[in-house]
Amino acid sequence: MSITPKPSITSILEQNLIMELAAKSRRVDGRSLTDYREIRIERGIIEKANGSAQVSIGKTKVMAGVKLELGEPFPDTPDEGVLTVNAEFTPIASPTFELGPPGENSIELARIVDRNLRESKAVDLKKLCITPGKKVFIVFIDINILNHDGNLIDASTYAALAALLNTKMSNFEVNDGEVIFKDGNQPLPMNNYPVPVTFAKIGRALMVDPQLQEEDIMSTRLTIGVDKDGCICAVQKGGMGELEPDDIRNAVGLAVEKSKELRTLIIGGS
Amino acid sequence: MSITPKPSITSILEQNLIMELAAKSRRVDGRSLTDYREIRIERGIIEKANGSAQVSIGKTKVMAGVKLELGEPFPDTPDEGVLTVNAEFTPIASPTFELGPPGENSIELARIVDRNLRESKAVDLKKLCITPGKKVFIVFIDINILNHDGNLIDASTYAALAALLNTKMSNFEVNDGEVIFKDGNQPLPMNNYPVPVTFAKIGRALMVDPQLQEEDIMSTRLTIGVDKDGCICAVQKGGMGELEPDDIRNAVGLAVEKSKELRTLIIGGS
Amino acid sequence: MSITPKPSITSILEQNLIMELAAKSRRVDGRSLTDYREIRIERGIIEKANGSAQVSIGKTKVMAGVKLELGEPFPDTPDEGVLTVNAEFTPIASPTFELGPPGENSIELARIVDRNLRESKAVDLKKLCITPGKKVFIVFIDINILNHDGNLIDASTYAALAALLNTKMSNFEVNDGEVIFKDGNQPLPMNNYPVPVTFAKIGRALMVDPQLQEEDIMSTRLTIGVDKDGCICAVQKGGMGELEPDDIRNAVGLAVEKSKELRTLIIGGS
Amino acid sequence: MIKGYPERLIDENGLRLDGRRPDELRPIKLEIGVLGNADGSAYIEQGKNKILVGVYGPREIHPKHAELPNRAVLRCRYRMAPFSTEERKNPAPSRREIEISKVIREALEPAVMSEYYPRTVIDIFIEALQCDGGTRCAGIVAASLALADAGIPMRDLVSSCSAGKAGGEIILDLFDLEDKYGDADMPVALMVNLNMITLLQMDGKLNPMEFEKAFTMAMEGCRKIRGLQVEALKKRYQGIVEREGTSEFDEEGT
Amino acid sequence: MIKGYPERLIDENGLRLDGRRPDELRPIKLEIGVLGNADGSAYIEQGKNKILVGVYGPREIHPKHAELPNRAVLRCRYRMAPFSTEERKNPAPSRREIEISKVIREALEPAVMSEYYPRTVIDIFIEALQCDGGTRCAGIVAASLALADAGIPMRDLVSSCSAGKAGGEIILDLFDLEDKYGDADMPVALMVNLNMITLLQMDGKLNPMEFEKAFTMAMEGCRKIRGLQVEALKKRYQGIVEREGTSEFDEEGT
Amino acid sequence: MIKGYPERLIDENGLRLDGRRPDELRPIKLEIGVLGNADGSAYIEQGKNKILVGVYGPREIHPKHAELPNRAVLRCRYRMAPFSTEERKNPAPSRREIEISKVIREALEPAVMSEYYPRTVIDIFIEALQCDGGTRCAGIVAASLALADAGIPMRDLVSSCSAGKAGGEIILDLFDLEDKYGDADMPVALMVNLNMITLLQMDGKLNPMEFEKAFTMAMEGCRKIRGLQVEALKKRYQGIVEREGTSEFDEEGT
Repeated sequence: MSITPKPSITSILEQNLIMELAAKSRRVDGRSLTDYREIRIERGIIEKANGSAQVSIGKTKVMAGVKLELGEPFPDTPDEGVLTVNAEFTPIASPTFELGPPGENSIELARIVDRNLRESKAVDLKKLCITPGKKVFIVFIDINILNHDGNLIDASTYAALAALLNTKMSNFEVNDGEVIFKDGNQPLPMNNYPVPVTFAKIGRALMVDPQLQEEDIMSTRLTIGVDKDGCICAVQKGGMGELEPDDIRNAVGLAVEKSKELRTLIIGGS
Repeated sequence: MSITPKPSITSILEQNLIMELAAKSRRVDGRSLTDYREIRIERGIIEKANGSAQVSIGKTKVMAGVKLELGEPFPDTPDEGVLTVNAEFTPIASPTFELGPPGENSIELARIVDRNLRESKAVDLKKLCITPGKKVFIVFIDINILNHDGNLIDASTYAALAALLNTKMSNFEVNDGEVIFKDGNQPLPMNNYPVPVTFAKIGRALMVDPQLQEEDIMSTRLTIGVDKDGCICAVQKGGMGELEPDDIRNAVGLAVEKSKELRTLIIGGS
Repeated sequence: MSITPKPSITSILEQNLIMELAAKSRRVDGRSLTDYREIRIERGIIEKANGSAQVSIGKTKVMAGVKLELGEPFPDTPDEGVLTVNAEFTPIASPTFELGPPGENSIELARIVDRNLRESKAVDLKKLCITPGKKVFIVFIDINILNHDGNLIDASTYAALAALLNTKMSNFEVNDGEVIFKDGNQPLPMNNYPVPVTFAKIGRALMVDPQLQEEDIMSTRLTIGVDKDGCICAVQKGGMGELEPDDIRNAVGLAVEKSKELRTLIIGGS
Repeated sequence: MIKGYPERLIDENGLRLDGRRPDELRPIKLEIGVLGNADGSAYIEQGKNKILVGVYGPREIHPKHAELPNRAVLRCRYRMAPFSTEERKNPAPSRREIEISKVIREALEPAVMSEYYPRTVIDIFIEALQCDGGTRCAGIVAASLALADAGIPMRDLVSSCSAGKAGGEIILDLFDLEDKYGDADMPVALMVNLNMITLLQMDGKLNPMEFEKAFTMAMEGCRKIRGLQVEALKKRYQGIVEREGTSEFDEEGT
Repeated sequence: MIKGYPERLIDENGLRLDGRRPDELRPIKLEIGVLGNADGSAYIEQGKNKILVGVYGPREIHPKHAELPNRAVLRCRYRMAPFSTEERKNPAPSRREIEISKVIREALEPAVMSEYYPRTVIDIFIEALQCDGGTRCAGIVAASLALADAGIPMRDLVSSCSAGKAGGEIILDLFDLEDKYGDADMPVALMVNLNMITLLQMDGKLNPMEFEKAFTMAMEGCRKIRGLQVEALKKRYQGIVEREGTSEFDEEGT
Repeated sequence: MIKGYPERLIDENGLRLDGRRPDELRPIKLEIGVLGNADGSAYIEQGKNKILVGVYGPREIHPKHAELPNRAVLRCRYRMAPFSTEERKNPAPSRREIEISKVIREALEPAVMSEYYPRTVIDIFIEALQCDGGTRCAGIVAASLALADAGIPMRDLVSSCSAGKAGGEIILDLFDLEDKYGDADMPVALMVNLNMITLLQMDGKLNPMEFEKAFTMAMEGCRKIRGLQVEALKKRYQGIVEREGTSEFDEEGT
């Protein structure tokens, strides 16, 4: 059951300010419409995970951890490992987050991250098969939102991608269907590096990387995921508003460009 | 936790009218006490199901779908297939249906349908065993209430029975415990055709096939399930009222008669 | 999510009385600070369980049942049976108990009982292993609170221990990994008999076995579990108050003494 | 640990596995006022069935919007203890328990004079500690007594018993094996003085003549059980009178 | 019982597995006012998709604190029947269903003039009885009609269709196998008269040129479907007028 | 991927697996004010433990009926991230997490001056990002700082540390392997200035003399940790003063 959310808690004064600035292609924190806030990435901070990364975009802070376990493949892809993404809006991250089982926002978030990774074939799942139909590696990606100041989709996907790039799996042999772990590690086999770029529409302006105040009053959100070949791999419109067809065309063009520098940053120190 | 339900939303005027008519053995829609509303059955409407049927009784509309899957038998019947009935009161069917996990009414409904089928041994479950104790066919019967205008028990059981009669299972061979599906279909092995007849008690009158307004003011509901041999296979009293012993005797006698014509109708076009 | 509970329903007059008495080391029912209420134990009352016991401490009444089933061991203890404790605050036991899944109080209770049994190695779990890593006995201990008049922790642990001592398991042979049950019974292999002693702090007094009125106004609860060797095996402080370090030292000393006579009583008629 | 299928349910002398005649009840023990906190309580043993019932109320209802303006709401929970059955029962409520809670509530509704207590709730909690067939009937019998013990006015006691068919015979008060391996089971609840049925269920296979015979036998069983219920109430009432008689001073007589 | 992987999705004549040309819609059947109780309802068949939509409201909202002071709340549930898919779907709501419920609600929000009905709720229930690809689009198409049937004012109809890529071709209105084994799927919803997009999702792999082509094709599909929607409304409206014309007496004209 | 059982927990030099002496704490790092949105926050690293605490409140409580007329309600959730442990932790709350949430709340209750804020709630959220033994103690230490950071008045800081027994020795501040393979673990929380215990748990096996030794050692650990807490607060306070000192104009001084 999806329900119309309660309206923004941003004050009317602030709302007007943001709207007026947007009409002049300007933003409250002085950024241009196509600027991201400062992005910082810390890798490998959780030693007990196979891989981990913490991504900050401005004051938004997201942690992703990767755990590998042995399990069964899906019946329709018996020769592939399994990728599973889970996101939790931890209540420390925002006064509006509520406890309880994942709501539609965290489910949507997890599924967008999942689609970016899955559709771009980021992880080489074929290489994670041990015994077709019986035993494969399961890649658990768990995303914890630690502080919410807008643009969770980009921050979460970057954190997930950085955590995958940081992931080490034990060397192993397969002996008669049993996995025997050996000394040493290898990186997770990766094929692609999808990078989403998220836009907010405020008034008639389309701006990247909305911060929380901007999200609170945007009419529409649009995320364009771009893979390493400059192809679109995942798109999601969100919010209760509408977009002109040309908004989408503009966003696609900009995302293809913007994703290049972002990808360098994310792969960067890996 | 079972709780006294909120009272009827039928207006007092209507209630009085129905009561007065009942005292004269008459009904609001002109039917006699022993008349069903028009019954229509459509079969095989869901191609992706192994079997399906939609049953209308007046404005009440119920869909049942049958899916077959392989699974494990119950420990106490290792050589029998498994029959499982699930009913959902979809919220489109009535302004009073609520979302969420099945409540006591839909659980009671599913269990009455289940008992009618199970106790009359309608499906020949022995023939659905592949490897005793290990592998059998599971027959999932899912019932969706699409519009609620009274007498869901009869409509649901008729839909379930019609869907079972409509069910096709792939031909198969068993080779070393593995099921190998082959070309062609066969019908589900059936032994019996249970048909429930549901009564409402209003004032001192006992009437079959109550419509919603009648259910809203009936004191008691009584369902008598009759199998193909004219034996009683399932009975359920519902509602917050009481019955005289002779009400039950009369209902049994009438149900045995009435079920014959209903059975012909349900098996009819199969 | 743990939340500050609603305050006591004990009347102010009664509260004052209990406080005043406590200041003089006295109690409402005339007991001394170190006296338990009358304890009664009935054993073997549930024939369908492998073991059972009902323990009354004053008006507090608790039933524990033990069921044995075959299942899989935990991965980190492949050669041991599994012990699992579940407690339900049945709503008949108190006007304040609510329906629904176990809350934090029943979970805490179950975990304290569990720790007393587990940490003292009460059940010889090694002897419950059939095939290491594959098949072991699972010991289910289910605790039903039937009437709540205070000190559920002690009553529940005594009931669980008495039920374990009452437990009979079928004789069996292991043949090629399969368990074959044979005539006759044997007792459950037991190593230890942990006995908790629970204290309430009211004012500056520390008293054993608080009844409900006393629990309602105690600032703090302290449970000291003592094993057959006079060693401490489990401790739990509860409640919203605090304790002086010497309260704890005094409680430990007293519990070591007190547990001896209680142990004799619980093992007693077994 | 599953017990084998019994060879036959009725022996050559017409006796049942537990030695009873076809129309014989299991031994029944009834106790009233067995719990300290509940407003009313009762305990029943019927064969191996052991069932405890507690009643709270009439009391305030939460959430408030569940109240009814012209009567008390009845809430009923039937629950099987995890150790009550041959195989351990998962503690989560099963579909079976949910349905039984409903039919028990509906069996008691016609008897309780709920119109005396508008905007309140009467809670009936039935804990099946050991189950051996016919627990919904035994639960109704004990719940009826617990309601009386709580001082809640009723139009009549509700008495309850099942009949059915096993080994070709119509029999009274089926126990677990007869229920599981027999041909039919029919739980009935009757307000004996009013001669009104408040519970009726059946599953199995009975031709109309067998149905009539079993139905009549079940009602006869209800009448016998009512006798035991009245006796238990008398005993309880006497007990209270005697105890009150011994109190030194009781001006208001409450 | 899993069907095999298709050898190729587009044949040598440029036709698809079900014989359609790349830019061809599946056969669509629309019916309005198909349910007795709902305030508005509609049914769509699109290929093998069979979807029923019921709308209730504007009506009072429970719990009360969920209301909004200046508009109606929209609630939307998309749900797949357990028998609607190749493998039986577990009745518990899946993450997929929860996400689709959200994007459908968001696709309808811009069209519904919810400001007319403050402090109420409009419930949109979408029951997918058989699923064969593109059910969220089909659900939006039918929901739009059900809202109209319920008399709820809208700024424009919402029309919806997917486009994508399979066998190297950009194609319209993917069915299940094309969705599963194809290269990309892009569901779009368009308010045609306003030329405003209210739903856009995509997964797969499209270069920017392919993206543009698919996006344009999807919008074209929406326009065709809008034609069918209008036709269905006319038919329904006519039907009502005719039926009302035949009523013997209708003073107030409601 | 399970690590093997360690051969011995104390080596011939009396040192522990991680090189510590029996009464030595792990390295501890404390940071205050690390989150943007929370009213107060703190972060602790203690060995490999990494725990983040956020405090919201005093604020309005929903549902309203949960409020208390004479004090603030405390709500506390302790939660382990799925990637925080050797084996992935299922995201659903475990019984362990529910119990720890309770004992942490009860350890903080005596310190918080909740009577200043009737009819409100103070929420304490503890996110264990990496767990290596003693997380409930570390969580209490950080929660205490986060409460201070939120400006909530306290009677005393709550300091917390565990002691226990492993390899025959009484040791301080057990890490995971010592907890798992050792003989006893005893988490303690102490309000040092008031000399009052607010948390005490123990499991394992200790004779009364060992118990006394471990208990005393744990309290000593609490005192050391209190020193670190005060230092962290000073650093934070200084930081704030300095930053405020540089602001150009701050008339109201808030």
